[in-house]
Amino acid sequence: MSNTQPLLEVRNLRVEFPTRRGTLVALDDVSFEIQPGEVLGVVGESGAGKSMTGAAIIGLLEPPGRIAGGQILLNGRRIDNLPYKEMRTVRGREIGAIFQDPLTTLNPLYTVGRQLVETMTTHLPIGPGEARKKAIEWLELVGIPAAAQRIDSYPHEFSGGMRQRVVIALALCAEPKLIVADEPTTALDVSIQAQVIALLKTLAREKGTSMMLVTHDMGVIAETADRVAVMYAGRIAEIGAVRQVVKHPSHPYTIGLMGSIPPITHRLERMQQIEGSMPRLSAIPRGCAYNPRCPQVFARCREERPELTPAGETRASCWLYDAESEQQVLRAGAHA
Amino acid sequence: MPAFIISRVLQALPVMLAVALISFAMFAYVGDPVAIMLGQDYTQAQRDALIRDLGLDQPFFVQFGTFLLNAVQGEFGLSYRLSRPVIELIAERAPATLELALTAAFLALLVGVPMGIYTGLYRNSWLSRFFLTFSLIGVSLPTFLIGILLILCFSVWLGWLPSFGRGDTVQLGWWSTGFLTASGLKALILPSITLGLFQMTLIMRLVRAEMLEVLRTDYIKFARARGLTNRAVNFGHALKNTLVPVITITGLQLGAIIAFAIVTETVFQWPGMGLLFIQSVGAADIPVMAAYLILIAALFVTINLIVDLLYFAVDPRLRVGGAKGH
Amino acid sequence: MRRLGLAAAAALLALGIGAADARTVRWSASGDPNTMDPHSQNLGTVTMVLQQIYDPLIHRNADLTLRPGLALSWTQVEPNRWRFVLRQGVKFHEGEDFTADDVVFSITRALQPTSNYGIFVDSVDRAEKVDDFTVDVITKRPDPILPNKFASVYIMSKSWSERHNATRPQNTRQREEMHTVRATNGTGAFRLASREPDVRTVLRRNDAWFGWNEPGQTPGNVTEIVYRPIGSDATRIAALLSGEVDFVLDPPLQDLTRLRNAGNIRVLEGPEVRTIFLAMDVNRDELLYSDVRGRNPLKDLRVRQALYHAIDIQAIHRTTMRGQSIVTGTFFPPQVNGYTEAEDVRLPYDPARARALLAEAGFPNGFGVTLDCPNNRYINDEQICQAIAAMWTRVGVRTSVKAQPLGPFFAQIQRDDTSIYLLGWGVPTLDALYSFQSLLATRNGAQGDGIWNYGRYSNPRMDALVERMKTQSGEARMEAIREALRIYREDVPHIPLHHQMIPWAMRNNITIPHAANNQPYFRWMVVN
Amino acid sequence: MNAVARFFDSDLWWSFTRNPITVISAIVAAICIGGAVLAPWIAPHNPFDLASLQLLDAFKPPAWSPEGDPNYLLGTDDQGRDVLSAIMYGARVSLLVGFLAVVMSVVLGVSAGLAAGYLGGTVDAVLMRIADIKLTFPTILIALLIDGVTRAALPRDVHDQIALYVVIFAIGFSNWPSFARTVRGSTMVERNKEYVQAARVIGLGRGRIMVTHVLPNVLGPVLVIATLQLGFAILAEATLSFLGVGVPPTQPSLGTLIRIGNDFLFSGEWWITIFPGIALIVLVLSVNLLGDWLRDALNPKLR
Repeated sequence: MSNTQPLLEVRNLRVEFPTRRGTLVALDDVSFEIQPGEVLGVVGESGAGKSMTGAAIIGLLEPPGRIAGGQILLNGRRIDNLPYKEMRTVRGREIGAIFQDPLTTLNPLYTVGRQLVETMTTHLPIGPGEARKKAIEWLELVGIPAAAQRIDSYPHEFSGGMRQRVVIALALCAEPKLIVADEPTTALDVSIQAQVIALLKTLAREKGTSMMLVTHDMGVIAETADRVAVMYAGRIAEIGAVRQVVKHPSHPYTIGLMGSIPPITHRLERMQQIEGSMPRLSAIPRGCAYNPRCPQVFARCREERPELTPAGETRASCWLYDAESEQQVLRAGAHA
Repeated sequence: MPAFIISRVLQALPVMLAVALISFAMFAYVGDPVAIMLGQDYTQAQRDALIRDLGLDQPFFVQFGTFLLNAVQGEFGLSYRLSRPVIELIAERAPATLELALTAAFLALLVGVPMGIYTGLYRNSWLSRFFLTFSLIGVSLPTFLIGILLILCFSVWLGWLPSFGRGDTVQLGWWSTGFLTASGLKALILPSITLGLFQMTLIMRLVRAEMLEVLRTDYIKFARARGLTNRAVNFGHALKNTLVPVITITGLQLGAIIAFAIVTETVFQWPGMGLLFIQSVGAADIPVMAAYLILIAALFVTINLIVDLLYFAVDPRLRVGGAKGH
Repeated sequence: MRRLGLAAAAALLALGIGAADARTVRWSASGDPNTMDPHSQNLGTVTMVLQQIYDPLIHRNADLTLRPGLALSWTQVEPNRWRFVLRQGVKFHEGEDFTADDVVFSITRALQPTSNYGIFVDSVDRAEKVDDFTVDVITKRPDPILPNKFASVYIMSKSWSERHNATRPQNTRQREEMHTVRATNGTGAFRLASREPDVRTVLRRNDAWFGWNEPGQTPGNVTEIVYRPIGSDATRIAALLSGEVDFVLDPPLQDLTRLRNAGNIRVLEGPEVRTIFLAMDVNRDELLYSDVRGRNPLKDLRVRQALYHAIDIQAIHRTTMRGQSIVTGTFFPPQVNGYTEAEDVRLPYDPARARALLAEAGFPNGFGVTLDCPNNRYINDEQICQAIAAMWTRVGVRTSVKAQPLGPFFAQIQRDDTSIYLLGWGVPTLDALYSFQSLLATRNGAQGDGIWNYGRYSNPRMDALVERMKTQSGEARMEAIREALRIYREDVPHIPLHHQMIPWAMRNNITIPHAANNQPYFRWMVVN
Repeated sequence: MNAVARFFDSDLWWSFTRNPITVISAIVAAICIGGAVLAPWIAPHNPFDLASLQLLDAFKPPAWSPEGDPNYLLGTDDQGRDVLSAIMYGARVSLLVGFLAVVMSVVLGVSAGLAAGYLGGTVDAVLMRIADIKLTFPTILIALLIDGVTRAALPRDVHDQIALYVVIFAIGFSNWPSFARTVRGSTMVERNKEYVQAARVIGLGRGRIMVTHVLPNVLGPVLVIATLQLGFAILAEATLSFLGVGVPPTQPSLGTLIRIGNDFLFSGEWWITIFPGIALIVLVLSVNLLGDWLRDALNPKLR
């Protein structure tokens, strides 16, 4: 635990979707913080709630989803309950966002220059002329060749990797302190992924920007992140420093994930060795959500829901690390 | 750009040829023009002479070729019913229909687009629900009933607006316009509302659907994530993207408006091409019908071309596609 | 706007300028003339406009009696020769002097095969100029009613027609458009000021017209006539009610009550010289449109009588015609010379008798037949047919109505392609011959004989009587007409229904004499 | 769970019961359609039985007005026909035309769409070009044209006999491209999915793959378009009949009734035109409301 005030603090975040069959809990009791300059990786299978956590932070949950509990603090200021207009000044200016698919993230009808300029003039006290100069600088910074000419090109005139570089420029151009990057490389060619990640990492370091990097690519996390949060069925299963989580995972789910960590560029789906699949939000089992698949399941897991507790070098939400249940397990002789 | 236009024009040619063929077939084979022209009493010699006069003894393609050649020069012969050159009749009536159609289209766009944007942006406000209900009723009301009800209300009961005709017109060259006189403008109100209402609701629903579609896209989310103002997101980014399909449909709708003008013109006795067409149908006046068809087709093709060009102006993807040819 | 206009008019009055200088009447009917050529189309919609512009040699008063027109007098100087003495000092609208040459030219023009006015000159051999203001018309046979016919032959200017290459009536065959289709040059009370077909036709008063100060009828004060056709009944009535139109020639019957109750509208009722009847195919051995094979039930007098008995004409009169009809047992109205009240007797409405007659004729279960009917020619024509179909069906004659617009309807029946059809017959000559000759004479190729006899009724006695009507005059002729009427009643070649009434509707400030030929004589219209 | 139970458990049924306007419009549509289909059995009179028509009963106002006749709930027309019965029989014709026209559009459009989407290449290019051309011309004009040509080309009696089918064809023919487009799009997506590829691998014929695998997946959008098109088709028929070129007068549709009644609009006999007009609007409105709801309900993006 660091002593400085965290840049972002998420406390017991709960996101619900009201549907006709009752309320679905998409995120439940999610808590974590990001320190200034820190890169937090968030991993998990599709539907685990990674992207939704990001959306909740930038205040763009898709209706009818809504924050039903908990708090989000940016520099100690609550932002989860800000009115839309105030939140708008946070977005872009204080929290930048990068989306998954650069092909669809850019408005096809406007030049990249115009999109950069409008972002900067919205947030920064500069005029269009200066914004344009800075826009060219930003394009150069993200590695667009001949930026001065390309600034007047339309998105479809760029390749996928180049477009994602433009998106990165757009996310950073108003100099936010935090970037929420939602699977920034998933849609890109494998050969380009590494370049883009490297660019992100470099820029974040140079500008001192924190980053929440959502991905299901464990390799990317291992390369980039300082800490990592593993999500499962809307909750954080385990959180801790990357090295610890990778080398000494505590939660059975994480253990399953890390069972064999292949070299970078391999994706989570391919190395999925855990039997069964993640439950749907409408059918999350009682107790620990992972219990049907857990090789180390015991009675309590089916009854009570575990909280995040210190587990070795990391923190995990698993009854295995609860003092009380350790007794039970020992008694049951399951912990062999 | 010129390549694009040329390819579009080339694509339009078969359409025009097909329409011309239908018109010609109508002209040559439907309802025996010889019998119509000769009347009751005639000798075989008179009949043969007329067949020769009309060139009906020529091979099919020669006849069709002559027909096309004449059509290109605007020569469609004399109306059976009015014994006047068809092209002249149509030229007299075209301004009335075009002014009506343009006013109606303008009205439909002016009201329909904002209503569509509003209902797209504020899906759940009571005003949106009201607009939506209104639009459903609008789509469900047949044009002729709207016309009749408007006449009943505003002409007969209230006596505010004329129930028929164009009012006074001013001649500008060969174009007669009702835009320049008070009575002409007054006469335009009810028919253009009647004609425009259906299109207005259609456009409103279309804009709404497109708006919803666009608002769900990543680039709109990204624009919001960049912290742009609502105004910039909704009216800059979303609206411009919405406009692309709206332009197409609106273009097509303008064609529909001109066709639906037939109904409106019948109800309001509006002296346009539609009324001429219906009167010609009633009198089996084939030359007028054939010419109307060809001219309408030409009009539609032109509208389509304009729509394509507008597309070209709005959507940069097409510009590059056209220039680079991929 | 209108208020402004009134204010302006009031101001003019105050200044002592005669407001009578500008009296416009806005007039509407359902159809538009399809030509301005005075010898091309003999249609009511054409003559209602052209008779304002062109004068015939002989005019009619509103009660349809004859009065001098371009001719001051006419006499049958020989059996086959009529002499017309012409009016002097008359000028055409474009300034040409009116002379005998114009009369000879016009009669010759009406005789051309492309003219649709042949029925009015059917007996004419040729016209001869005697001097500048005397014309003789030589007929092929003695024609006592020539003046009646000549009230429909309009006089054009010879030099103007020649100048515009229009010496023959316009004909659709021509590929060149004729000048007379859109331009006029008459001598009449009004001149054509502008015309857009189907939209607007404007006539202006011809102050030089010779008839303004003639005795007989009170001259009118209309200076401008704006005619705008409105095809839709509802729209036309709406236009009258809302004050956009001053005069409607053909208000629908069902709207008369509403118009009368409107307060500012007057309905002028009057009979028309037109009789509505049903004619039957009494010629073929098997009907074209019936389920009876091998014989033609309509050839049996009893069947024709049965159909006659089955019609509840009073119900049609009250409901379908709303009282706007004169029930009749014959086929021309009292205004026509030759009308005989004693022969105007209907077979009574008696469905039981109808069934009995059908059984007697060998159709105890009736039969099926198609009734051909126009749907836009006569007043409530289709509705009449439908009502009759229901009445016939009730006595066993299962009737289906085939109603169509007048174009296809006439095209069909003129091919004799019908079993029973509804027809309305007007008599412009106001003489019985016109009806007998066209409707009942055997079609034999002679001009005018049986040309509208599509049931192919043929009775040698009738033909003989028609020949007598053509040439005889006086009591002998009346005798022939009366006998022919009796045969008509006994033979039942038609089932007569009623004489049409033709109400005109106008704003209260208008007076105009009602004319039974359905021609509005604007020269006698007064606008207050 | 059997099919019925599954239906009542489905999202579709749930969204249906939750929306009062939809329920009302469904009930209204059911009444309209039921009344029309069952007209020969439940209509109080048979307006086509000439023998039962009494001219003396003509122009009777609705039953609730002072001169009304309880025999004729909505009054009678100029021939003494019961307006209510005429509306029921008329709605029958209108619905028949609308329904068959839509069926024709669906068959044409779905076939064309499947062929274009699945076969691709030249077939696709040609079919879609035709659809483009067709979309250029408004329905009403195409229908007028087809009707006008057959009217002029065929003898009157023949035309009268087949007029109903000409109108159905005219309307059906002019509406198919919207189906073709949708189906083509869906087919192209489905074509590349694994199950279709798999079906191909196990050697199922192209036609069978399309019909058994692709078709079920495009039924949802087709159903939505069909419902909305039904409303348009009924309106198109009414418009044609109003212009006097629609169904023959021996089989009057609602449009024909309105045209006839229109003549009595100013004469005080308003019921002759107003009631068929209301019937037409109610019918089309309820069908459109259903179509609207169906579109929203079947379109997960909007939920």
